[in-house]
Order: sequence, then structure tokens, then C-alpha cells
Amino acid sequence: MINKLYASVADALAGVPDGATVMTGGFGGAGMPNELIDGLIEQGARDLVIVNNNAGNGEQGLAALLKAGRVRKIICSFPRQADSHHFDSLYRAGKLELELVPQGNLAERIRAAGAGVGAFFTPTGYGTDLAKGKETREINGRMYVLEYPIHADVALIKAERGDRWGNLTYRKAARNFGPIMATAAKCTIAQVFETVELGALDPEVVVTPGIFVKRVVKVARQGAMEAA
Amino acid sequence: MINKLYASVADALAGVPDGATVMTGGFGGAGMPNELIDGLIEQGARDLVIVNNNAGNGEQGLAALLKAGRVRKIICSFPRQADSHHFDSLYRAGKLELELVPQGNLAERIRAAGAGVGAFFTPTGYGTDLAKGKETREINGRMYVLEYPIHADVALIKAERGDRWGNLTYRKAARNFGPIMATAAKCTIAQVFETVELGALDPEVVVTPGIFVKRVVKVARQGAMEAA
Amino acid sequence: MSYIRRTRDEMAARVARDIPEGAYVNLGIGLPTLVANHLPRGREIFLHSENGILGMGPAPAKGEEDWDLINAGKQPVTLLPGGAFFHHADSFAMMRGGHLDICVLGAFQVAVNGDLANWSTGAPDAIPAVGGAMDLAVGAKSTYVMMEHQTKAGESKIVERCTYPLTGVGCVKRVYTDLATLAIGPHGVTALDWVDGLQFDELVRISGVPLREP
Amino acid sequence: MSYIRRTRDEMAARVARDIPEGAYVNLGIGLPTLVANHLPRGREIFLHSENGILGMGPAPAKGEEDWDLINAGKQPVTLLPGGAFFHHADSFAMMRGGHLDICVLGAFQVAVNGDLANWSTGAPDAIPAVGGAMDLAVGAKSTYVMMEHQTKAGESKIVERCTYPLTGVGCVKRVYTDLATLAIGPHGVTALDWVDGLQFDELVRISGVPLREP
Repeated sequence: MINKLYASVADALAGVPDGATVMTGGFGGAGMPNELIDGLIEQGARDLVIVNNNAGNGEQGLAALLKAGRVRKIICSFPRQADSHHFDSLYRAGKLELELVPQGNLAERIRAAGAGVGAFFTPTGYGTDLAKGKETREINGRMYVLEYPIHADVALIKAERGDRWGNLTYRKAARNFGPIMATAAKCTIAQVFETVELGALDPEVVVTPGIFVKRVVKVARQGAMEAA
Repeated sequence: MINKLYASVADALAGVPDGATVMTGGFGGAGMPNELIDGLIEQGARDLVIVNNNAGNGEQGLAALLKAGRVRKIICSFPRQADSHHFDSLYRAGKLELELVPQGNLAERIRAAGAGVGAFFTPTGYGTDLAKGKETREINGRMYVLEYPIHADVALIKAERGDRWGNLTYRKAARNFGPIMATAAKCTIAQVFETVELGALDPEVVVTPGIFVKRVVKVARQGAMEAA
Repeated sequence: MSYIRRTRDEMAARVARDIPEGAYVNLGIGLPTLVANHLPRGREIFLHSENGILGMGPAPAKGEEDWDLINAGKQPVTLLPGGAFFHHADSFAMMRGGHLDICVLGAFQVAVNGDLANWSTGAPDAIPAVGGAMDLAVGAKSTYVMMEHQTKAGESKIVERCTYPLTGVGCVKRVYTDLATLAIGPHGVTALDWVDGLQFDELVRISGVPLREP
Repeated sequence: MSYIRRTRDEMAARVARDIPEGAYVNLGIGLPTLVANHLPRGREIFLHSENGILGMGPAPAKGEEDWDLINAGKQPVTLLPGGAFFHHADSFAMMRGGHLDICVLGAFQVAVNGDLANWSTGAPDAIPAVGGAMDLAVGAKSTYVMMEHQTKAGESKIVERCTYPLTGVGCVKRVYTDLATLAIGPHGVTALDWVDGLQFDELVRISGVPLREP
């Protein structure tokens, strides 16, 4: 019997190696897998490459991971936030490498990794500093930039419900990067607020089929309704 | 007030021009918009380019459209079926142009059109006759073929439920090409078995948001459970 | 003759007037967010948020905030009946694929050829952040900009050529400022309207670039 | 010494034996479809169908057919509890992205370097049709082929070089035939097992290509 449900966050995070590329879901606080990120700090992996839309804010989650000195590089679209001071100071001190990617190119590069697309031409960023040095091409009168997939070793995502096969549903705009990051990582670990019996999720509304998920761990709902 | 609900199949098909590229959903009989295709025969547009997974079988739907001599070219992955005799004879007589595309490249080219991707590198078909003359490239040690989007003027799709904003849900494996074709056409026309009040579709389970749909028409459920 | 500049709300109302029923619209963070408050009641307009929302409604009542339902600026919003959620790749496919009719963005500078600069001032110590700006700039059928006409130092933000790093090339169709509404086309910039009491010659002088009368 | 060829069901059972618990598997149309009937009970294996199904179950009872729930061969199937539906781009992304562990395909020819020919005999009057064959050939972590060892005319279908049009280049890892199980690797083809009574030398002669013993 296949059972992807893990008993604890610590169990679910076992084996994340130093040097791993780790995708973390979330847009602002919505969909941010805070418990898994806290667990990753405990777990101790270092020299990480983080892929996220933002670069952490305040003192929790990604910001705490940065503060703990575990991150070598971050690939994101919007690191600068009102309270992104841990990112800011590490970046200014030259202790953190940054690859800045337009948000839609970030999403499409993650999707391309999951979908086995080798590279794709996108109009976004053409003629800007973020496309400097990249291959460009005119296609049907429009200019495009060639972008490559972003693969990950691990994806940490937050979903709403999950079952023992790893099927997931999400809640409102907390869906954001979760479904595509799940497809792009060798090992996708999902925290959920509720685990359900096999068959309890309507097959029409499963957003992430279990094929993309290796581990599911239930966490208590706390702070989900608060700003993060 | 925006109301995308049309009173009849004929109304919904008004204005499809001669020479149009028309995508038609369906894989085998599942998801095939038979009423809309019958309506298109009535409507009379000629010189069409059809994009579909198959090329019609038996005497109905796409097969009838082919028989009526309305189709100049078909882009599909699997025209040959046990009873695809209308396609077979037109093709053998040189009266129908065929662009044969591996099914996954067909799906991804349709998706690329809807997603504004200018072109993409796919591993599928590399080294085969279907990639002859196409640009190839080695990326990270793997060989890829460059494929371009397929755009359409009109998409005819079959869904299960729809509302006046054009939101759609599907039923089981009848979903197949519907959601991606809806994104790739200038004018997507959906036949549904049920129209519902705005807000009746759970926003978590809308598969095709109304932005991709111009017209929705209700048809009676008949033969949906039969083989087509 | 003297003139009074449009307030931020007047600018937002001016933009809102040009958004027709049935339009699919993305309002950028900052100034453009105000446009939502001025959309005529009874006109059905579909608001898209980059983080996977279509059919976004107004801010919730105090105490009703749901932090899983936020907009691109991370503020709590609501969903209208008929709205839908989707993931980030689908959301940006919606933009990049040209399905949005109008995108309204803030800007540092807009050039007479439609080039847009709104993501970075290029300051050497600045921390770069782009978010969805570049995707929005090229993704809608029409990209509108809403900004003050001049910097605080009195320099025109309508320029011959952007000096700040570009967000998108030749993408802006209209500019709504506190002084005027400008259309950018193949033959240059046309002033569509300007505030009462301001003479056209004065608008041209303030703008510092050639303008055509409507 | 005489030998008896494996029946189609015995071939299917031989393939099924090599599919481990938890595997995500696509069974091609035709012969490979039989494998589903031989998967050991109690071993949870996830069947994928290209038309947007994961967790496909067996054929429904007569009279219970739902024609919105069909497999790649357009035959009615069922869905297991825990299954899911998705659209065609997502379904083929699942393949192309390397998420399937095993894909079992029929074939006209397999070359010693793993080239696969299974979509066209190249006959000048044939109507071409490829379906998902090329996507499946390159999409799974392991592509297995299940076919008769020889054509009706007695020619080996294991060849030095495919004479029929290719479906995929160097993609086949294993071949299950009515005579033997072959593994294709960087050093050529290894016979893993063969039917009782058949001598290895005879298998090599029938195959017409060099084979290694296990």
C-alpha cells in the first residue's frame, strides 16, 4: 500500500541535502509553507539555492532561513519588500547571490521544468536589463527572449487537503506557485491542513495529482488567516 | 450586464468566416462538440483548417463536415481509425491537406498559443520523419525540436456546466483538449449540458475561466453516454 | 490662466471612464489600484490579479479579511460571484497570451515611442525587484500608464527616451496624468484632453516633448 | 529440443512482474493494455491514460459504460478512488516531464541501440497516424516494448537498425517478446530470460542480432 503521509514535519524533511535547490511556494503570506521552512531550518541543510517569488520578510519563514545563513543563492521576482531586511543586508554584504526573474518568466520556467520543455521563447523582458546576454529571436514580427527551465531537488508547498496518494487541493489564492513547483522538483513535500481518505477528493477538483508529490504532512491550522 | 449565453447553436455559430482555422475538442467521442459541428455544417463556412486530435469517424460530426467538402486542411495526431473512411478517401484523393503532429506536441503547441509562448523546444519527435526540416538543438545533453504555437480563429468545445460569464467545468475524460483550445482561439464557443447562475460554480473548480470563452450554448444531453 | 491638477482620485476616475463593460483588466499595484473604486456601478468589468484571481472584488469589511485571498499588492480582497482561482503559470499565461484587454500600470518614465520604465531607478545601491511588471507591460492588448506628469523636482516623466532601465519596449498606448490624457501611436504622442485652464502650449512646454492636438 | 512461445497473456504477466508497487505507468494501446489484467492484486500501481486520467481502473461491468470515461484506445474504463482528471497539455506534460516511471508500448521493430519503430510501416499508400506514440516513447523514465519476437514472415523484429520510420531515438530499455526478455544498454542487448526449451544460440539465431547472456 502506498502511503505518502508522514507523521511529522521533521520526518517529511529527512534527507534534504546540502547544496539542494529548494522551491518554496507562496505569494506574500498566502501559500507560504511556514511550518516546512521552519522544519528545514531545524533540519540543517546548508548552501541552498532557494526559488520563491519573494525573498522573505519579517523574522519568520524564508527570512529566518536567510538569517540562519543557509542560503547561497535566491531565484525570485520581488525580493524588495518593506520588511525584507534580512535579505537586504545579506545581499548588500555580498553574502547572497540573486537571480532576478520577471514573475511570469519565473512561473513559466518552473512549469517548463515540470513539462519537459527544453527552453521557450517569451516576449517578457525583451529589450530590458533582465534579458541582457540572452538569446533573442523575432517570431512573426514580435521579439522574444529564450528562457530555460528551473528544476529543483525539493519543493516545499502548502496545500489545503491531501490524501495518501499525494493528491492535493488548495485554498483560494494560496494556490499560486504550489501546483507548478510540485511538477518541477524531484521530491515535492506538501504541508496540508487536512488529510482525507482516498477517494474523498473529487477527481474533477484535484489540482495536483499525486504523481507530483512524494510526501504529505499535516500541520495545525494556525495563523493561516493572519497576515504573514 | 455581460451575458455570453446564446439561445441556439445557430446563433452561437454566427459569423464563422470562410477560411477560418477551427479547433474542435474531443478525444474519440469524449468531449466532441457534435452539436456545434453539426451547426457549423448548417452555418456553411468553407475552406476551413481543422485542428482536432482525430479526423472524424463514422458519418457524424467531423466526418460529416469533411464529407460536406468544407475542410481544406486538418492538423491532427491520429486521423486513421477503423471507420475514418471520409477522411481516408478525401486524403487519398489529394483533396485534403494533412499536418500530422505527435499528440503531446499538438497539445503543447495549442497551449503555447494561448500562453503567448513564441516557440518551444520539445524532445518529442526528435530524429523522426515528423521533425524533418525542423530546427533542432541539444540542451543539457538531450536533443530537442523547435515547435511553434497553433492559433485558431474559432474553438468549438464541449463542457459540462457554464455560466453567463463563460466559466466552464467539464466531465471526466471529456475534458481533454477543451481547456487548452479555449485559450488558443480568438472566439471560443462552448456547448454545455447545463447553464447555471453566476456564482453557482465553485471558484476552486472552474477549469476554464470565462476570459477564454466568448459564447456558451446549452444543448440537450443525448448520446453523451453512447460511443461516438 | 491658472489650472488645478487632477487629484489621484480624479486620475483614477479618468482612467475608469475609458474601461468598457466586459473588459478584462489588471490594475497594477500603487496608484492604479485606485481605479477599482471608480469603475461605474452596473458596468461589469473583470479584474485579474497576477497571483491567480479573476473576478476580484473590493476590499473586505474590517474583521472579514482572509489572508489566502490577497491581491498583487498583498492586500486582502474579495471574490465576486463568477470569479475563479488558478495557479501562477495559468495566471501569467492569461497575461502573456494577450487575453487581458487592459493593464493599468504606474511608471517612472514613458517615452514617446511607448517605452516604459517602472521597475527600477537604476540607483547603484538599490535592491532590484521586478515582480510582474515586465509581464504586465507586454501582456495586455492595451497597456495604460497612470502617473504624475512630472517628478517632484519638476522634470517631465514623458521623455524622448527613457533614462531609467526599461520594463517594456514600445508597449504603452495611453498615459493618464494629473495634467492630461495622452495617446501614443505610430506618429507620436497626441494629447486627448488636459485640465481646465491649462493651455496646450503650456502642456507641451511642461511635457518637454512634441505633442499633437486631438 | 522444442519450446512453446509465450501467449499474449503470458507476455503480459511477464511485463507485470517487473512493475513495482507505487509505479506510475502508461500502457499503450493494443498488446500492452493486457498488462493491466496481470498486475498483482494488492500491489498499488498507478495507471495513466494520455487523455487525462491518472488512477485508471479496470473496464466497467457491461451496461455500466460511461463514454466520457475512456482510455487511449477509446474503450470504456473506470476510475479508482484517488484518481484524478486533467487536460491534455497537463497530461502530456506529465509524460514529457519524465514523471511516469514506465511506459509499455507495442512495436514493429526495436533496434539494438534502443531505437523504436511503432507508428508507421512507411508503406506508400498508408494513412499516417501517430497519436501519442512519440510522446510516450521519450516521456517515461523507462520505455518497455512488448511485441512478438518475429513478424508473421519469420523476420526478427529486433534489428541492427530500424527500416521502418522511427518513433523515438535510443529510447527502449527493455523488450518483452513471446520468446524472451531483453535489456538494452550501452553495451548492447542482453537476454534476461527466454522460454523453456529454447537454447540461447537458437534465440540469437532467431533474433539475428548479437545478444549477451545474463
